[in-house]
Amino acid sequence: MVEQVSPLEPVWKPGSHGRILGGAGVTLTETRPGSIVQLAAWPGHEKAMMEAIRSATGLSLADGGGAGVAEATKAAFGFAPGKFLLADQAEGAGAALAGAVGIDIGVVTDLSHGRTAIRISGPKAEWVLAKFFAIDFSIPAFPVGSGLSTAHHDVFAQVQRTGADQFDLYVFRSFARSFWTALCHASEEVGYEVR
Amino acid sequence: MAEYSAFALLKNALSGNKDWKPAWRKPAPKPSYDVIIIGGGGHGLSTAYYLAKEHGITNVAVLEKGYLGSGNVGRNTTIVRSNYLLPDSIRFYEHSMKLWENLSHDLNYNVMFSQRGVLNLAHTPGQADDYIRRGNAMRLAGGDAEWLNTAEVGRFVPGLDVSGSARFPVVGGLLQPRAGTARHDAVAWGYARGADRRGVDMIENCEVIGFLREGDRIVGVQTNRGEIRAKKVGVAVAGSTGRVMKLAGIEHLPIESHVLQAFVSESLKPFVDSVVTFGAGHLYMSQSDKGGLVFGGGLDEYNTYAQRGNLPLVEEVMSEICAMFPALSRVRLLRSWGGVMDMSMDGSPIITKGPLPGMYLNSGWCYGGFKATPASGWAFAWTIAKDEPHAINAAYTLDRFSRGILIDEKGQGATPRLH
Amino acid sequence: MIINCPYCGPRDLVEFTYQGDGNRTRPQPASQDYPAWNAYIYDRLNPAGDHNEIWQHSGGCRSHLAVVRNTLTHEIKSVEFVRDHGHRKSDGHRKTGAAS
Amino acid sequence: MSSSRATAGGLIDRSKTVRFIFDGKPYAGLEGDTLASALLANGVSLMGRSFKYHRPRGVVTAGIDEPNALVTVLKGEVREANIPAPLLEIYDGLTAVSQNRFPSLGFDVGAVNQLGGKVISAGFYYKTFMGPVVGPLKGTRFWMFCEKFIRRAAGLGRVDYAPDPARYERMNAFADVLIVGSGPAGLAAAKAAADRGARVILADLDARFGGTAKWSDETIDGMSGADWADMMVRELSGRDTIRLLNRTTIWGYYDDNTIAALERVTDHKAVAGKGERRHRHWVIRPKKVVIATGAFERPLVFPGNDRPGVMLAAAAERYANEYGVLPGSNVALFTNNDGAYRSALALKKAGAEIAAIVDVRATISEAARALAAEAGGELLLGHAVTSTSGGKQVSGVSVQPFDLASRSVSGSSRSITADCVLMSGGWSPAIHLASQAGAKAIWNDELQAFLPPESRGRWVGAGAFTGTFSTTAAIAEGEAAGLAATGGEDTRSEPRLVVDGALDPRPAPVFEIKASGKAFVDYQLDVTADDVRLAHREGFVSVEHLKRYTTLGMGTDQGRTSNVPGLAIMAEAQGAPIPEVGTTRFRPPFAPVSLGSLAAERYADLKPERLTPMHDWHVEKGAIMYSAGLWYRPMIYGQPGETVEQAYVREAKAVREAVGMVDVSTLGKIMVQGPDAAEFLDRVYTNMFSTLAVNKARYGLMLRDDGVMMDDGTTWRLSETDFLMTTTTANAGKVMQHLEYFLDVVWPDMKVHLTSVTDEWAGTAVGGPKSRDVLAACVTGTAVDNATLPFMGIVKGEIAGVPVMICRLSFSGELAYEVYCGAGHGQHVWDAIRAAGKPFGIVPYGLEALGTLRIEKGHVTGAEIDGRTTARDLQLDGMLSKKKPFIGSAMMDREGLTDDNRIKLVGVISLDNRPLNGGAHIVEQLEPKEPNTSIGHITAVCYSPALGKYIGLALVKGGKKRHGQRAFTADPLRDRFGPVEIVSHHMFDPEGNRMHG
Repeated sequence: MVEQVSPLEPVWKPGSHGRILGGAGVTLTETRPGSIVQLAAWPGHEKAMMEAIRSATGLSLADGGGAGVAEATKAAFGFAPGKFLLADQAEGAGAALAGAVGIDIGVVTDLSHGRTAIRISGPKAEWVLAKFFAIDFSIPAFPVGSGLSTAHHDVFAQVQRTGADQFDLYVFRSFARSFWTALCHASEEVGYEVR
Repeated sequence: MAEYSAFALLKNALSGNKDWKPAWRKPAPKPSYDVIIIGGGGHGLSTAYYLAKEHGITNVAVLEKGYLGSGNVGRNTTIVRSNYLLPDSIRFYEHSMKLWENLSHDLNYNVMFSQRGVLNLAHTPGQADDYIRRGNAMRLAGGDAEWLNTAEVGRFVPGLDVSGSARFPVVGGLLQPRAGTARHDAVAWGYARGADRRGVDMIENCEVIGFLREGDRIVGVQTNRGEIRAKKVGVAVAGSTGRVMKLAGIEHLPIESHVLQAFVSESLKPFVDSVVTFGAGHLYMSQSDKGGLVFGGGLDEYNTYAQRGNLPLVEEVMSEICAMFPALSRVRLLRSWGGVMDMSMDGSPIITKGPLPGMYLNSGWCYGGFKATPASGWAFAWTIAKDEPHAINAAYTLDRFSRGILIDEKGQGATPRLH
Repeated sequence: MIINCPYCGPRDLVEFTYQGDGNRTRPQPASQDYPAWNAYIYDRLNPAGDHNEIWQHSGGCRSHLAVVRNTLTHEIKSVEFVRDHGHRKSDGHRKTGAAS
Repeated sequence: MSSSRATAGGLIDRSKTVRFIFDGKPYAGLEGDTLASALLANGVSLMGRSFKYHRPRGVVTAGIDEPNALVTVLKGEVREANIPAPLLEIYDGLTAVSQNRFPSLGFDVGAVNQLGGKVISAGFYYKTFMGPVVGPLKGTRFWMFCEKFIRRAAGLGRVDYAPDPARYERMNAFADVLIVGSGPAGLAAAKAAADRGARVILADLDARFGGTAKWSDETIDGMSGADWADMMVRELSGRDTIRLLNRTTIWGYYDDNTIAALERVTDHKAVAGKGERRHRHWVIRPKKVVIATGAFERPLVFPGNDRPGVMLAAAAERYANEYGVLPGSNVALFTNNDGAYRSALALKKAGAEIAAIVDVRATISEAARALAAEAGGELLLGHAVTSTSGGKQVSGVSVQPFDLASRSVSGSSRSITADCVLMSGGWSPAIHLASQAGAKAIWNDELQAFLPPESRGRWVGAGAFTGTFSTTAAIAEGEAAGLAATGGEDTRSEPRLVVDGALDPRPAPVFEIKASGKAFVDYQLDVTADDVRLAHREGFVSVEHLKRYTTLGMGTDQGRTSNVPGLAIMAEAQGAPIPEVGTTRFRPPFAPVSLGSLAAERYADLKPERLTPMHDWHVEKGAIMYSAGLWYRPMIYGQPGETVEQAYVREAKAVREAVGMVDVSTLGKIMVQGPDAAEFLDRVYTNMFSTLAVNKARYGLMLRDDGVMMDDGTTWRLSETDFLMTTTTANAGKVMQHLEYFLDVVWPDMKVHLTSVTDEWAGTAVGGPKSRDVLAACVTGTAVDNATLPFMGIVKGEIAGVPVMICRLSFSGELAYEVYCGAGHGQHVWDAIRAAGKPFGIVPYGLEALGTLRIEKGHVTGAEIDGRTTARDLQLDGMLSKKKPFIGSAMMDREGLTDDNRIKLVGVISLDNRPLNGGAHIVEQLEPKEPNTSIGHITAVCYSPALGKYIGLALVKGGKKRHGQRAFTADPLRDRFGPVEIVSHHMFDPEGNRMHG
């Protein structure tokens, strides 16, 4: 399969940048999942959708808004009523899910090309994200695994906490380069490493 | 009352300024008048002034809930222009512009109308064509408008980012040279003094709490200072139209009330001479004679009667002003305030007889109200005096919506927050 | 201003889009009741006080919310999903409906 | 000079010298100094000139309430104006200049204005400058002539046009409690809240926490106030639930406890750290706010009260105790309250002589008397200062017996020598934030001050802010507030008034001493007591009229020192109590805030850029990029020496004659999925979609509910339940919200989901007679012949190993296809199509050529769909289904929307072979050129290679009825006038044979 070209390529500068004082405050990476899939259940069929996700991917989602689960190579979370986002390093998850989700439960939309996945991690990850989003990123308010939809001005973003100090951001591909650049600027004062 | 002049200033200075008289009387309300105007803002006061001056109707009371000019006439960004696209708008605002040009003399009160020009920046060729279409419409209707290319814009407004590297490069600007700014409070005070000198009663701290009716007909008002009867009652309370009309039993109107914030920076030595508007967002800015930059942007975009704005809009406006003038980032915001706007369904005003017999309605100014002050009062006075609209406000009816004869300058349809 | 989205929790004003007066009733699509259409599109209640309005959480879950908010104090009394709110109005035009 | 550095004391670091420049002269200060304290230490008392009369002014305060000592800081090219010297921390190399003077601070020609004093009294502008009614200066001309000079004279600091190299940022924060102010009350509140495990943010606008504790003589728990504050801060700073923000001004209290704050991150540094932003704009959303903002001391209004060397008593105390600076060596105090006696003693202790203490009260508390005795100097009770002497530096005062009852002076006057005069007119609590939060301040007669309104439960007050002036009580109140804020309930209802056992916080109700000479109320804007009385005389009596007429309180100090005295003088003139004159409602910001901080990360980068997958290729190929909303699109791919017109004509020709390709990735794309998708589309489009077969596309029209055109585009049926809708680039977001609204609000029972997939697909349109050959050469897995891929048909296949979806549709009027693939493969497929197209002479084309092709065909876009036009106006009547209702169908027939005389779509052809202009109007006769009646306007123009003419689309009254008629284009703004022929908008291949071929 022909590999996807990243929208970040020209601005992708691996290495350390900004004010590094004994280690980078954050690390920025593009996780480039093979599959990014949106699932939308009809009202009343949310449970069935979660079951379908489990059967197709093995990821079992807890109930409740924003509930999610993150594993090494795949993750999923709810981001709107009856709607879920699934990311898998492997390609083809969309097809698998399309098989598992009947039209009576809901619909599957493949966004593997349409969203760019950016990971920010490190001791200052919360601090840097707080510059962009009016979201309380503290662990009690936003536990590991959970996800949400928010926006930084014109850039719509879905965010999942995939670790105590690690967040995966999904932004529209066309905005990814601008957003990445802004993320780098915001990280300068704490020092950042691009990997 | 004494004429104002340089001589009067000198004479009074010699007597230690002890002999100045009040700019307007503070009479108690009479039991009845020929005409009552509800609302002692710019439009209400100018209506009273022109009723007296143009139609000889002087047995008039202006009822103001608070102090004169406490509404939007004292809460705007003082811009006066007539750079409109649609024929109905051009006709009306051009008439207003002509009144502005002689207003200080007419009122014997310096309203400091300064024709320093209003420049609308365009940032794409498509937007340029749009603006030029508007400018051409103005010229063909006898108004004034010029097109400045990028270089000319740069010379006309130093400090403006006219570089090609700007996020939204300036491709040109539509200039209305006769447009400019005026001292907003002075407009209210000048009209009040002018009306007072012609015998009109300006009654402050007089809140209308109900309407007097005979059957359908409005025959006066109930106020916190008692009943006042009148042959005709004009309502000019933009910002509170919904509240006042409710007292007359009218619940629904093609109007939403929204708050518009305005801002002033600390006082600076002259930085910008004309009014400049940013086309890649929503921002207009000028500099007052006291040196403060006066500017504003869009609405907060939700219904409100509270004169308080919210933070996101403040941030939006400051982002745009810094994009337009990068040198202003170190200038500081000194004051902000909010005014409540009558946002109509097509972005244009309503000046009409009715909707009830004996009643006349002047409303829906969105944020075009200040520059309209003279013509609004002039046309409303005409409509009240003659019981029919003048040509300049004939289109500003209430039924134009149901008839689909819309005056939609922005092409946004029935979404008031976007006008 | 902060709106407590039933799905996302409390979020800043900046994430929401005002969608106007929630008191209006859209006539059935096939309706020829002109005044009703006119009222739906152009008439506003615009109260000074509690107001039923519709907001979209456009910068979040994109749900439409039925909000009761005071237009004098901006105090928000209640927030719920429009679709749970019975905001369906009198529009009987369902997929089974014969209106079309 | 009289002021100097005390031999000991202060929180400055006497071992660290800091060198700075003021008005070109080098000075040395100490670390911890502000510009004001350092200048005073150097014997400099003249720091500014007033706004109107250009009077010499010295520093009056030691903080944010400073009206006089405003300076401009120079950083290379960049100037920052109007900074209060008492807030400006000095650093090595700081360069500051004074303002509003010419040629120099010492000698300012603007001072002639003082001569005109009485003529340029309040409101004089309104009474003159109207000029002649007739003649060359009639209308507004005379005023505008005078105004030029007025504008030059007005204004404080100067800013230049040099862009600011600094950057700014925004920060969001959440907390259980935000504590505003770190004085004794604030620190106590923070400690109490923190001890309960709450998430706490403590903010103070000063560099150092502690508020009054830093400089008052009081000891707390047996230690100096400063030590106590440091101890409290140490205890707090350990914990990760606590955030301490110094140099941070809380300036905005917005709805639902949305709090705005400005942190000055690097202003005090000679060199900023890498990546450090100059200012940080905090948006804090605490559950509760503890307001402990203290109070501002008020000046007394008396003749000569603005002479350099006259300052507030507490300010002098602060200079002495916090900065180890003596504002004078021989000090006179003028007060109406006990508190100031402590200030006198502080100066005495610091080494100054107290010449006299002048008190308007005949009797004072024992505690005050004791302080006076300790301070030494003559105690003149029942006396008032009636004037000051000296030039640019006070040298003495005249005093006269004062009668409190009649508030008048009488008897013999005597003079007292002093090089520094302290004044105290009582205290005004800093209630600004509480007022912003939304309620009316409450006048308190005992304290002669406005106290905060009752809290609606969102905030709790503590300390001097509530009128509690005793430190002991303030600390107790702070603890209570900290508990209340974390406990959830507000323990206090009434603002508590603690009368200190020792000193009496109640001032005598005296604000002004009436005697001859200018007595200033508002120092910065030169508003005198007489101006206030003049306003009263002319009927400007309400507080708002007073402010607007005299400009009282409109300065950068926002009237902190002048508000209450001004009200008091107006109240006396009216013979009414102060609250009846009115109370000012405070609005954001509490203190001036930099525009850059509010632009934050958007400064220098207003909006993000939206880029298609092929963006870099376009740029690399030298395309002129055109910003369309947030997108960038190629306008032309110019070749060396080509004009724009030559370029697009070449590109358009290539499409008509061979084949061209264009990036259409920016088109809005929305997946419409679900069992009810087809019917949903029937409702939102004016035409039918339920009848559309799978793997077929159809052009659709969308109206707004009011019957006006909204958008158009093609929608592709990919399966029974999946549709891919395309919208115009400009309207993508609007259409999405429109559809979501109807699904969520109007038809919630419909089973349809919408997803924006604009970014999922890269789109390449391939058009021209050779387009089929090009696809045949690169598409695998499907045929593309007419049978397999008929007009409006859709096939799936591969190009260069990448899955693609191809729809045969045409915007250009040629045989054409749109090839969609995953965005990440966009460039790959684009390259493959180009390679396959080479033998056929494929040419990439931009928006200009795209426009040309569509204009020739009469297709409409944004320029015609302008939010006012109807489908009928655009000659699309045929698209309006009569079989079903759709959004807009009910309202589109209103008389105003169906009037024959509306402007309708036509084509126009230039008859003088000169280019037409978009935005030009159409008129029936050319003479007179203007004014003239417009019958419409031109929306889009091009040179048509196919027709060999300059053509355009236009909206003209009557539309079709004018086909074949001659008219004129009128473009006064670009001076382009000329004959045109009005024709059908279908100017090229009206039968559409080419695209069906």
